[in-house]
Amino acid sequence: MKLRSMLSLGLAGLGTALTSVAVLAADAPAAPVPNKGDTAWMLISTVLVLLMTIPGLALFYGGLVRTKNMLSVLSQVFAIVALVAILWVVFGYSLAFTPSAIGDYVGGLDKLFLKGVTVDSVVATFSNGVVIPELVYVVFQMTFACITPALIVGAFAERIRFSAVLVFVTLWVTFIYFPIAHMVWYWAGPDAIADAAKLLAAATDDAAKAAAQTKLDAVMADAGLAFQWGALDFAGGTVVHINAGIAGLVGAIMIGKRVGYGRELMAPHSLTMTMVGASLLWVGWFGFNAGSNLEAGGGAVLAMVNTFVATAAATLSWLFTEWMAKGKPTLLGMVSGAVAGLVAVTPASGFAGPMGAIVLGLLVSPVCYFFVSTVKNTLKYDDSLDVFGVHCVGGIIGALATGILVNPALGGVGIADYAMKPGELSVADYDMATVMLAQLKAVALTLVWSGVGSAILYKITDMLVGLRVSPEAEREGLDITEHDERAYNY
Amino acid sequence: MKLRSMLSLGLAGLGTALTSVAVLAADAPAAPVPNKGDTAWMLISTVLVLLMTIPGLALFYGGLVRTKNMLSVLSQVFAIVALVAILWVVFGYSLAFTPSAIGDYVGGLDKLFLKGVTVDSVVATFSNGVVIPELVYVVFQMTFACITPALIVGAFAERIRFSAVLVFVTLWVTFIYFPIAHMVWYWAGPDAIADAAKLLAAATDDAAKAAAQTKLDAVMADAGLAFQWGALDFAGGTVVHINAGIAGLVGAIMIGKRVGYGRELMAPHSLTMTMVGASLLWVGWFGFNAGSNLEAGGGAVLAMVNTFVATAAATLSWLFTEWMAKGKPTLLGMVSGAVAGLVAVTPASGFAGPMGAIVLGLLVSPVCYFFVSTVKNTLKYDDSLDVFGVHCVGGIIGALATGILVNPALGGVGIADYAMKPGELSVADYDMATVMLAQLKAVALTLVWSGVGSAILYKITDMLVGLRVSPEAEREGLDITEHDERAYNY
Amino acid sequence: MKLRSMLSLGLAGLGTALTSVAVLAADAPAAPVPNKGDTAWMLISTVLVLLMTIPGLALFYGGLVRTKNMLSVLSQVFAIVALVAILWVVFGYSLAFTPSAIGDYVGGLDKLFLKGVTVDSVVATFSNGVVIPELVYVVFQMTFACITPALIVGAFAERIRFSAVLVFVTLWVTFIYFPIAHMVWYWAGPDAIADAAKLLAAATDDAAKAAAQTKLDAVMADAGLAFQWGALDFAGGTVVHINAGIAGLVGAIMIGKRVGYGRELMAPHSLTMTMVGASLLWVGWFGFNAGSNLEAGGGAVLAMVNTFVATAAATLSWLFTEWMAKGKPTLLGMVSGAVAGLVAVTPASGFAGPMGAIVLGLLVSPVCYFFVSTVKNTLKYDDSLDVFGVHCVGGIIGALATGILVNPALGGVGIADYAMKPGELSVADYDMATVMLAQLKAVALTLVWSGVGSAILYKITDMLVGLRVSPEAEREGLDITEHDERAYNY
Amino acid sequence: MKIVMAIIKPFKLEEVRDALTTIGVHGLTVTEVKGYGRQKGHTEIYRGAEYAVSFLPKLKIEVAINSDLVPQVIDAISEAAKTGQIGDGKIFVSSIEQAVRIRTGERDQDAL
Amino acid sequence: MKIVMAIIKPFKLEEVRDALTTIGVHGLTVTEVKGYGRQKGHTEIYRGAEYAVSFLPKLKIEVAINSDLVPQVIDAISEAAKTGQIGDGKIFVSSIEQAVRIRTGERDQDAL
Amino acid sequence: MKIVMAIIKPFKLEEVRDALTTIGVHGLTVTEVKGYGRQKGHTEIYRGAEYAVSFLPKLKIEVAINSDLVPQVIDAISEAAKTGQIGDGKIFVSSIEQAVRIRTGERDQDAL
Ligand SMILES: Nc1ncnc2c1ncn2[C@@H]1O[C@H](COP(=O)(O)OP(=O)(O)O)[C@@H](O)[C@H]1O
Ligand SMILES: Nc1ncnc2c1ncn2[C@@H]1O[C@H](COP(=O)(O)OP(=O)(O)O)[C@@H](O)[C@H]1O
Ligand SMILES: Nc1ncnc2c1ncn2[C@@H]1O[C@H](COP(=O)(O)OP(=O)(O)O)[C@@H](O)[C@H]1O
Repeated sequence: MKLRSMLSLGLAGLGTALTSVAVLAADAPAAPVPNKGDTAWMLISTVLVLLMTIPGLALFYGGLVRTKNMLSVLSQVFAIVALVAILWVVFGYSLAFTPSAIGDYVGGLDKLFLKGVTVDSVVATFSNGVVIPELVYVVFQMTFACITPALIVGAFAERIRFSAVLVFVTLWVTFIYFPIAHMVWYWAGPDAIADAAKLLAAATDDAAKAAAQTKLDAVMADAGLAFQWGALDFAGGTVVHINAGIAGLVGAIMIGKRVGYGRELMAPHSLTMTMVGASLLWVGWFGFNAGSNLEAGGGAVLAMVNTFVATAAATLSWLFTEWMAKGKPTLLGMVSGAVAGLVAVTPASGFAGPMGAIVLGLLVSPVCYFFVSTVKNTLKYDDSLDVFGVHCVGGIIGALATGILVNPALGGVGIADYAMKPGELSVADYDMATVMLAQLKAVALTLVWSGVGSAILYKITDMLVGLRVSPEAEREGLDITEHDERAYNY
Repeated sequence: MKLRSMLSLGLAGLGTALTSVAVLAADAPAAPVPNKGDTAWMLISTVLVLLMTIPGLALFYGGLVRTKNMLSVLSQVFAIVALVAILWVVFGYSLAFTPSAIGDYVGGLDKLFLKGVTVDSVVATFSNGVVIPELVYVVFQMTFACITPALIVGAFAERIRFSAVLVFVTLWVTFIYFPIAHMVWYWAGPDAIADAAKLLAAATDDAAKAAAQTKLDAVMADAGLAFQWGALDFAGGTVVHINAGIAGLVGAIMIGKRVGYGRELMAPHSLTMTMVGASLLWVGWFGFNAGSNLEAGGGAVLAMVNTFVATAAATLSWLFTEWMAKGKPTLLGMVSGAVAGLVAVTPASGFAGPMGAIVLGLLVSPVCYFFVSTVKNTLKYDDSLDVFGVHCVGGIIGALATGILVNPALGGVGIADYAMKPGELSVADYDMATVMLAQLKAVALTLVWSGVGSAILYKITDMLVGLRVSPEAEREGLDITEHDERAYNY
Repeated sequence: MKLRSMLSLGLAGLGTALTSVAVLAADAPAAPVPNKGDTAWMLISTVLVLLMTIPGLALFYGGLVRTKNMLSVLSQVFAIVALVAILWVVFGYSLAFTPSAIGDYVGGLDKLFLKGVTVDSVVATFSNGVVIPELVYVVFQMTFACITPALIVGAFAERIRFSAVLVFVTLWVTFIYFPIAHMVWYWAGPDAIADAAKLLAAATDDAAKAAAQTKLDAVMADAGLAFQWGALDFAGGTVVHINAGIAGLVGAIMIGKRVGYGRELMAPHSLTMTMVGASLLWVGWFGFNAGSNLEAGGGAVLAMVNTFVATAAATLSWLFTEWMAKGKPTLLGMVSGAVAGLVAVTPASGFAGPMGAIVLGLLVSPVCYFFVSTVKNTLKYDDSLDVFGVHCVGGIIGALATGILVNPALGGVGIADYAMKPGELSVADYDMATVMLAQLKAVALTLVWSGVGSAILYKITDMLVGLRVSPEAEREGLDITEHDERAYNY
Repeated sequence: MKIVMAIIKPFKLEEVRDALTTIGVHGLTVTEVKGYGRQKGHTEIYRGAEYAVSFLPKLKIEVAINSDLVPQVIDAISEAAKTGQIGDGKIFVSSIEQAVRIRTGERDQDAL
Repeated sequence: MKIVMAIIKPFKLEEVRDALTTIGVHGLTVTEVKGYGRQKGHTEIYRGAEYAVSFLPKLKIEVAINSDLVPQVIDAISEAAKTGQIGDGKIFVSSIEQAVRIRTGERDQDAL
Repeated sequence: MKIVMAIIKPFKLEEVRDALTTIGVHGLTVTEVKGYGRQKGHTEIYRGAEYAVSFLPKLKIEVAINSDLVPQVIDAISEAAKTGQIGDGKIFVSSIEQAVRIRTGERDQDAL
């Protein structure tokens, strides 16, 4: 159950507000059933996120490496999807989306092997009284778990062992991704809050009030750490992009530079494939962002519009930035800008208004451009495909901007408060300091958890199977040395 | 609000018809809310039209040029999508889909920057009482605005300056596309007509009748020029294909032939990419045509069936035409036929019956084949990728055939008359002469507006930034000279 | 109207069961209307199956052949889609989905040219009282008819005449595919059964009971042969994969080995394209499998989850099998495993539980691997792209496993019995022997009908136009000799 | 017998082939090569990083001929391949001692 | 020392390599080339426009050998590459004056 | 005049080019080739079938120079291209009799 979070603060004036609410708790209403339009939309959104990954991301990345490493990239992405899909249904979903078991850091083991998840189980959305089949939520979220580690491998492409990828990714999703997904996205859902809030409103004597308040507090606390902070992440700015981006940077540094880096021309072997991949990322990202609304309603539509225009704006702003800086408008620049825009709008897509999304898109590209062209060269790390410069930097910009653009005064939708008028969607007052603090804390949490955690996991992987291929293998190319195959035999 | 137009003529017998209608105007019914199945369908249709463009159209076109110009084509298409998306939300949507401001030629400025368009605003469909979120209509129509100018660039591929593309497209959508979309597709919607018609029916005395008639007339006149003529264009035969096709021809002629044209072998550098592009065009076109129904109902289904079979028929008829003419069945022939079929069925897709669509598909290919192989060579213009021969010619055939195939006697659905039985869908009597006249006028309008207008805009662009690269740059290829990149480094 | 079959056996205790059912037959309920969420889902599922075929399957196959035959493969797949689409609406749909006309083998000619199929006609789904527009069923099933013969051509790629493909496919869909689709998938639908069963329950005297029983028997018998046996095939294990796989094997043997087979390196010319194709197959297969549920409900979601995890499991198990056997993890191995998993889960996707699907995926790859690497080489037939080893073998494994995994004790959904409690979905008792016998009979039927039938049709095709190109043409490549085109001009 | 090897600009191939045909030379072999010389290469930019690419696409033509044809062949190629711009390419002539036509086993002059 | 250059049909490579190995020649270099000669090319059709393509894919094999091996090498290649059909290709023999093995610096005969 | 033909490992191109520039050689032509020699190839596996691929990617460099430069050029290439590992490649030197610069018609030494 993702976002449209409610700042815990929003609950302050609750006691008073609730007393005026009609008492409804007694007559248990019929359990909501999924709307087929919602189900259809979630099914297709799931398909779109898979499309983003294979072939989308695989081609985007693959086109950027040299011919001799093409298949290694395609193989890594494809294998990660398969591997994480299995891990997800075996224990990932349970760790991410059951009530917190260790602190507010990670869920429990109640749904190992999808235990208890049937064709009839449902989960909450962000609207009161609206549910979707739990299995569609499982499979939709599965695609997020699959693509996130696949993003990382771009940072150390052209030099990592295939076996190291499998080991690292298994560890990484277990110790980094599932917990962070839990911390940012797990909550009890709007109806649970509404029910508890109604009980409180209905409580007549002090004892009942205290009990009801305790109950409501418990429901509010049945959420991941960052969610309780009130951090907003509509579709994965922190969970997916900052998370993968920082893990990539750490990996690129620990594994070291490619042989010949900085001296040899390492031109993309097929910008055609990169453009196809970027286009499919754009296309599929609508499932990622608009699907994260969990319903085929106005919120999904808004997320789609925002995703479209932010991406368009970022495409143009990278284009013109590079045109001014280097004298030529490049296709790789445009598609890099598009991806930066997609990344930045991800956390904001359901919160901002279209004009806010455009501004966000215009801003993100020059910053990312500065990171991939100047910062990287200055600091001399070899982040092969700019996972840090685009995903982490873009994700941070997006996460912070979300805190600003959600402001209704700027065309945003505001922050939902599910307890104010239980059962109805109310918008809490916007307080910039509060929101931005929550955003900053969530960004910091992700950077630290994933940064430090990944470093440890790379070390373990290195000890287990070795992270890096030999220099000779790197010269010859990973396709032949790791896979005994070649991408092209023209 | 697109089509299922009503011929203004259809209103003739209205006065009488209405008197027998029950009076309902008094009790204002609850405002209709969007159905989630419709919203889901419009969201995914939007995604499909983007997929048509990037990577679909980009690959279809890119595969047909020489290696050295591959990236220039991909860049132009990608940049156009980004550019027009922004122009659309800034002023395009307002110019196209708000009430006419200048004659019946173009809308006004009320919705600049999407002013007043919220997550809750809705727009009409072609069914009474059925609405969809306005933002999904905005983004769906945005994809049409993005792909149309992208179609044009095929006509002068391999020799245009990148900056000229940006300038020309900005001018072209502003002065050609937005107005034509307004003229052909803007109307007040079925409920507005039904309400006015009901008022008229309810009017008891002559004064009230006259007032109500005036009101109804005003509602009927709240539409673009060609819409008022009764021209039928379900998904963009005139607005998209004839419009882009004629602009392409004018451009190809004004810019001149490619260096070496007619002497050197200019074989497609990758028919593989062209086939992928054509397939994605076919796949995505279902969003284009069936999405234009604006609802996930029988009309969308019919449009999908028609689109499928017309395309299949046109594929086969090009295949056999070329097989007979040249002795070999070619893949490029098949995919050209497929695109011709898609183009031709576009205006007809929601109006014809499946067998009519097959006949249309069978007919369009030989005509387009004749244009691209014989007419082009005879008249000696260099329309690099046959934008005129396929899109303009195919669009004209489709526009005219629509007027015939809509006839219920030929399996068509007939022309909706929303005023005859207000609130219910009635089919007006089919009168071929009337319909065909409207179709012819709309075709002529588009040819003249876009043909003349584009010529002026090319001229302006040439003065501003220059249309064409130098012959040396053309020899070396636009990828290196315009973008400093190469498509492939194998 | 596909599956969720009811074992004919399930009717045994019917007489008794029904007597306790409330009588409802008298008051005819309002005819059900399609839900827009279902319609949206079926529309998009149709689009996804087309995406699987073009460009999906075309690229998957095309990447595996040598450069000189790339276009021939693309052409064959593209032409088959176009050809079969037309045949389908002309007579295929009628032969497959109207009541049996010859034995229980094939339907009649009532719906030639889609006669009587309008925008308003509806067809049954697997749920009582749920219908979808008939035209969407027509077009959804059309895509199945298009992809199945396209699968076959992989078996004799690189040596077949293009004209032979057209002739053979026309014959094959007519005499093999349409009948088998009828035998496995045609039935009267749940409401017809419920109505008849209610009549029987309402019958008070013996005469009425006998008449009602006769009526019920007739409704139950209004189904294809294998359906009456109770064979389960959710999305086409027999109809599509075994059917195409055995036809491919017969073709590969009758046409003979490629020139140079076994001596020359026939390495895939572009594993990049093969990976893209495999990814699109995976993506599109969700339309194939989850779309086969005909509704956007829990069944579709389950089919999607199963399809995802079975494919993931099969990807990994092929990867590790080959890694152990040959020492290297290959991309071609992974994508082959993915396809094997997709094939195997096809008949089971709506019947098994997710863990059952994983087990199925883990098992299918090693068996298929054994077939494509050992059996093929031992028996020395040249099935160019392993249509038999992957599709037929994988399909058989899936068909048999379906009979086991449907067992609710193993997490399956059980076998629907629509007559037990008319109008409600009941699950029949699971009897393994009965189910497996039905599965075995259906597999055998398909192998024999398609195996023998295809042999005859190849012979006829050979007599009509010749199956195979000359050895010189084969050396030079089919692209030049059959199509006068080349895939790449870099 | 001599073998004449010419490095030319790619788009000049058809003209060179025609020129050779005109003087009766009906066989030649072409290879795609990359040339480095005085002609300036170009810059490529990938994500803000600029690379100077100094190797340019050229075609290498090899023609085996009778020794007496050498001047004519040189003239034919020179004229046809010339644009007057830097990077037009070079012609090198060397001896060959034997020639064989594989199909017939013909030798030397007959083999050309 | 001599260098033998042979233009052959692409699918004959393995046979030629085997034939050379049989007579003790264990090193060679292969280039993809396009050949123009008597062998008729093919037509390509793109959207109804026909192009005559006269250059055909061939392989060029270069083998540096001791002079005394020349006849054997010619025979080996000729036999292995022959189909008897037009376009089988040519063999040209020239002298080389020096040979060096880069890895060891060995010269001439030892370098081959 | 001589033409020096060197077969080298692909990733050594830049170093060889630099070495030649250092000794004043400013023109060369490069071809992508496949080499067969002592260096072991690799195996490729496609759907469980293993293929031994014995041809390895190499680059062929051709440099036309004045005869007196030969030793220097050989040394420059040898040093730059050497890794000491099997498969480093060969250098072959032959004579050329004439050279022409197409652009200017300059001959022989002036043409290089
Ligand atoms: N010394 C040389 N040896 C071999 N090839 C050379 C030599 N010098 C030049 N070339 C080839 O000739 C081409 C053209 O040479 P360049 O110096 O650029 O111009 P120009 O031919 O006008 O003097 C180069 O790209 C290269 O392929
Ligand atoms: N004079 C020549 N110089 C260089 N290469 C030649 C010459 N003549 C032919 N070739 C090469 O030999 C190939 C075969 O020649 P062709 O005349 O087609 O057939 P054949 O070898 O049977 O006489 C040509 O494709 C070309 O590559
Ligand atoms: N006799 C030969 N003729 C032509 N080229 C040769 C010959 N021997 C080797 N080569 C080329 O030199 C390359 C390197 O040779 P190889 O025997 O593998 O290693 P080394 O150069 O270390 O002896 C080969 O790949 C091939 O391209």
